[in-house]
Amino acid sequence: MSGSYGNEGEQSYLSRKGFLTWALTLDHKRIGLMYLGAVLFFFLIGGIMALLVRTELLTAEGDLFSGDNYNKIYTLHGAIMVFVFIIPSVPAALGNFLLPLMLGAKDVAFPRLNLASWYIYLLGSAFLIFSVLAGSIDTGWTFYTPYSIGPSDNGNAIIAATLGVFILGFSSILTGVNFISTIHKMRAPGMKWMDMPLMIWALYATSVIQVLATPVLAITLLLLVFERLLGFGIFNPALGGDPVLYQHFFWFYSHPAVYIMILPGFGIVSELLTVHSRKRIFGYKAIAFSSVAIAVIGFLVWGHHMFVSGQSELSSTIFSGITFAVAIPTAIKVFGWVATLYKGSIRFTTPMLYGLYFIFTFTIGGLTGLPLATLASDVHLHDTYYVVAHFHYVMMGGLVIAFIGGLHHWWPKMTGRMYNIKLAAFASVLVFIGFNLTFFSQFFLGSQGMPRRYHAYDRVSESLQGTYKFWHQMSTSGSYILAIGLFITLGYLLASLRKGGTRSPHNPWGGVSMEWLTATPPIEHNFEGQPVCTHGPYEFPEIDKSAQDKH
Amino acid sequence: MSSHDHAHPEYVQHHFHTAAEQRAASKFGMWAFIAQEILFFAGLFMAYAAFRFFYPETFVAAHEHLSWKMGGVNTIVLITSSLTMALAVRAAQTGNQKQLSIQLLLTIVFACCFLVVKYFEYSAKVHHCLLPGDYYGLPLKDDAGNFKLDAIGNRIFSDHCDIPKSGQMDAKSAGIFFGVYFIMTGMHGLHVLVGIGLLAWIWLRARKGHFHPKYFSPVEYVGLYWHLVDLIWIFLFPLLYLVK
Amino acid sequence: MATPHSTGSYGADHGADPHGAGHHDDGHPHEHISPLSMYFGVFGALMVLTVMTVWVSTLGLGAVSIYVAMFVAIIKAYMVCAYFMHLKWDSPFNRLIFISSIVFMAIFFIITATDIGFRGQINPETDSMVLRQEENATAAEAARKAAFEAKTVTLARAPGSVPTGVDTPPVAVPAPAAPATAAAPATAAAPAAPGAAPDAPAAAAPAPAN
Amino acid sequence: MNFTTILGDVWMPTSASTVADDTDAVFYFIHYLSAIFLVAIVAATIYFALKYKKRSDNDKTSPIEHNSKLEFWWSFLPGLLLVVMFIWGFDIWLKLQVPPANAMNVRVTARQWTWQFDYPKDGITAGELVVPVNTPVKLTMSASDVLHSFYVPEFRVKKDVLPNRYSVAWFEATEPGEYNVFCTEYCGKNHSRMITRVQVKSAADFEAWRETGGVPPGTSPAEAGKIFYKSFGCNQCHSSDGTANTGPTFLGLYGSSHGLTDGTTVVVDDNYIRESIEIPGAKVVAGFQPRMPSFKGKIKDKQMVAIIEFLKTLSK
Repeated sequence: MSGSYGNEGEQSYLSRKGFLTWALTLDHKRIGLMYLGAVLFFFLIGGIMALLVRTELLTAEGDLFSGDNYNKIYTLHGAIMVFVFIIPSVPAALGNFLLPLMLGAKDVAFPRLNLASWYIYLLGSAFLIFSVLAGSIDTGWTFYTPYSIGPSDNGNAIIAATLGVFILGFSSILTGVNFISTIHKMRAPGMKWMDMPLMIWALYATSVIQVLATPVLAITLLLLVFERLLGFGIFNPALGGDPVLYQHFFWFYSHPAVYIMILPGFGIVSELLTVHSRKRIFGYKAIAFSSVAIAVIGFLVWGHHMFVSGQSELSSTIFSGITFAVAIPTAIKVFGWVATLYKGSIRFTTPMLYGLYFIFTFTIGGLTGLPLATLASDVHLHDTYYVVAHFHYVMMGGLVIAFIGGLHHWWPKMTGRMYNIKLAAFASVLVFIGFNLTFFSQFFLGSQGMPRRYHAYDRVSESLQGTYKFWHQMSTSGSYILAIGLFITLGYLLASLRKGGTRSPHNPWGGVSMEWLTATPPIEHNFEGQPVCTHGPYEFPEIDKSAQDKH
Repeated sequence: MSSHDHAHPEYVQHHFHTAAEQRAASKFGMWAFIAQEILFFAGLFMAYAAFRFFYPETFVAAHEHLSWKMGGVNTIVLITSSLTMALAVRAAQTGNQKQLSIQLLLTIVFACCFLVVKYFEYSAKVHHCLLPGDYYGLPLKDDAGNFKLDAIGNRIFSDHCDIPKSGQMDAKSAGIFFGVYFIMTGMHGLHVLVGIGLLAWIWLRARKGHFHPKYFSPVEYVGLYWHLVDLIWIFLFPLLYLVK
Repeated sequence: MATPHSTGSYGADHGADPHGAGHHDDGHPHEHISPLSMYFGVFGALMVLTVMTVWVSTLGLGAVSIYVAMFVAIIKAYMVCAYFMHLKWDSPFNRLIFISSIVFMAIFFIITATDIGFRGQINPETDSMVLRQEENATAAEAARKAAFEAKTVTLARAPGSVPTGVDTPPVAVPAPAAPATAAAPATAAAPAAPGAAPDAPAAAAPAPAN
Repeated sequence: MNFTTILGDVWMPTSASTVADDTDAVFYFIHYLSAIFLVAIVAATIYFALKYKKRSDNDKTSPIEHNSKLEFWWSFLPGLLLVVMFIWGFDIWLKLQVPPANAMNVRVTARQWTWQFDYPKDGITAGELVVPVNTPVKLTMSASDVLHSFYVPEFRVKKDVLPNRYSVAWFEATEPGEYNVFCTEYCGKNHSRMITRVQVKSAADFEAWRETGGVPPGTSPAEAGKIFYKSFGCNQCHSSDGTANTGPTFLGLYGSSHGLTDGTTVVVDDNYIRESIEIPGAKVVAGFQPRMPSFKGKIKDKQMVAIIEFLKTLSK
């Protein structure tokens, strides 16, 4: 990319001070940072809930909480993690910050809409928090009917929470609309589709899902609210409704939502592995198009959550068959990432470590999806800890590991500070070990038949109870290690912001995509003048161009 | 705000280079928004399809109590408003300020007509207690708030609720039909209401002369939204009012 | 992608607009302006089709009428989209995003229909309506039992088999002694729903039996 | 082939039904295959990471961008394996969907938070599922409130139980013994307590159980009451050791006096017990929800007497 875009004229986007300069900002970078603060806060809350859940399960008896309270805690864990942490984590927080920078644009297409999304997100979160104060929901994050519309001591909490998620959905939709338009129309001169960083491709696929799937969740939850308030009957079997129909409605969004959660992770990892091994990505087109393919196929497979639900046998068969099709683009990605390392020059920086962990944990997450897609074995594994372990390997081992890696990768860009590198590497090892201990144990629990959402397992017969107890204790100890690792991470990241924290060099990792062209941290309007894209996002100086000619 | 080497009219926001770029991006965004609207209504149409399949007899019997005349009038009103809206956009394109203002006003008037007819329709339903779910036939409740049941466990409807009391429709599935009816037309009506607000805003701006052949995007996008409202009604009308 | 590009024009989707959209000259959009006659022509056609929809509904075509009504509605929708919403002259990407919303809506409908329309293919008693109708018939205990064993009745969705009130017991078909024999006709009768086809993979399973 | 003997029982619990081994076979097939892929991917990652570790600032990296042949094959070949998994899994699953014609019928009712098993031919109602070994059993299930799910890990059988709809599951137990029946669809406060047992008995033992409605001949009334206490599922809500549950504990219940929800007090005697079993909603003990279903007509007079005798032993 041509020209120099140093820190000459304009000031860093962080330099203006005052509450209103943040609250009314139209700058995508500031909005991204505000999202980042919010999602990290909710990650903390959701994480504490997770630790409470794990602690309860140390013993077979339900001795720490009552059944009611346990149900509320795990529901809160799920709802917070899904709706206010994972879904906005990469698109709204990192994506908002990076998308225009990576495209060489001055801002997203609709900055005011972007700010509106942020406030809608806050409003939705406020509803969720209110639902906690109003008695808290105990329905599970899936709000399955008829339990969620039946008699409940927490009716108001359920209404508040569903409305909260409904509102959050619009935040997500508007962010998606904004990103799609930005990617289509605001790329820097010279940047063709195939010159976009893979992070952008991933965000593009994510946005498509956000726009096309989220509205169905919105209407579903609206119907649920009417169901509670007016007794509509659509999802209520006692009034002639169909609870399985609710599951179709719910998973039509919530399965693609899984890809809203993981696709950005793919994008981040593609960036991490290339930049820190100084090599072009292997199979750019395959990885880019597989993101879009996953997004589209992701719409066709929601019923694999319902193999034992009472849906028709024909449906189950179709859904199982299509589900396997998701494995192919996913495999293409994983193989591509591994091949990217081949003949590179690999730096074991913290972001790279997370990139490598991702390959391991996500591969396990992906492969354990296979027995769940297979009809016969899913019957045994459905709604057991095997599923819990599987989706935590995908969500936590996939997206969260990538998110933390991305945070370490772009932290210098966002804040201008460098964290303590040694501590970071140490913490990453703790996170890796803790994570695997926590969730690999749950595979054994699940295949042994331990159902999920159990508050106690003291009624289980002796023979299995011992097995369950052993694996639960392994899992719980792992979760503490994981928590320590994450707390250390939070500690050194915050410490780097203190006065006198280490300043980061302009381009610490030697990235060549457009976000590294501007100052660190970026200036208010991103670039001095208009940057022009003259090469692909992974054209590192280390690449042996002479070998290419012979190639 | 920014220093570009080319013309940057005030209606082009700072982060866009040209009016064409701004227009392409915003129009694309508008279409993406319309796409999500369609998926939003898809949920309602799905609910309709499912319960029509489960309870075909009730759906046929219940639709007899909807007035196809009122529905038909509203269809004509909405299509006409779509025409005036399209003409308004054309007037903006050609810079005909007077026509723009007139056509927008006409559109608002038709939109209000639609809501007035809707009001009469809804009051007729309320009058006959053709209400959703638990409110179908306004069943009697005891002091504790539970429904009173007759000897064979059915809800007892209020005296003035002639149609539910006649028992020609199964109460549960009729409750679902009217639930579907009210939420579909209600959501659509809500869109009409929002549309009136948007039209009024655009009309005020048009009167101030904000739009000209080089900049009329807001008129066009409100137009797209308004046509979408029409589009949805085109399907609602036969599904709810006509199909036997 | 390795080769440098520097085409220097702004925005993406270049050339997407058939009219060139003037990206390179004055930076202002050049729009397609349709003649007034087109708007009134489309409006007239929409009116005619509306009247037609109402007229067709009075013919009493039965099950066919919904298909006719939907067909007419689709034509009307096309006209609104193409002419009033100018999609005919719009950029292909805008058309694409609109079409994809329709496609995903269709996916939602069709796949959900493979559940709703094909329940109880292997075990007829698992059809959604069976237990509901049984429970609706609690008033007549004897008839209730007959209904449970004679699932043919409930599955066939014959008019009148749908509960119209508990006073009318469901039509009792003489209950076969062995439920296994009841299952065979039930499978045949199950796809009585519109559009249902009996040759689904699930239906190819061995004859259901209890 | 019994994989559990090879691997011990780390992954799967004991296999005790005819489909269990089939399910395990496809499960282990996928797992071994996945393990091979995982090891290969991780080995390649580690190998590349170490071999191509940064040596100096002058490192040159390969300009390779893609390799169409390689990309084709590593998409196509795993694709074939996926087809195998799908067909194999579908085949076994289809068996799980079609109960054999000669299966014994049991009617299952799930409610918050108990299981009830009815044997229509024998007029038996029980809280535990009792089945003969080597006989196919067909369960026709429905729920009376919210979603539940019937799951026996040792049989590899699971099916959601829905209100207002029947669902069907079947199994043929191959090993006599006692196994857990779990509810695996979240159903509220006591979801994790909605566990009962399935007892697989030899043909002779099952006949004896059926003849006597679950009590071996020569049992004392109090002992029989204890059996009924379990078999009718009273134990799923009423503990016998004083722990709190959905209903009042039976420990020390007989002869005690209780405050009711309507503010009055009642002394627990034979009549009150009988009334509570037949019309549970009539006099509800303060602090509890009226959750209990009526057992009128299901618990016969002699059984009622036995249960009362059993309650008396808990109050001594």
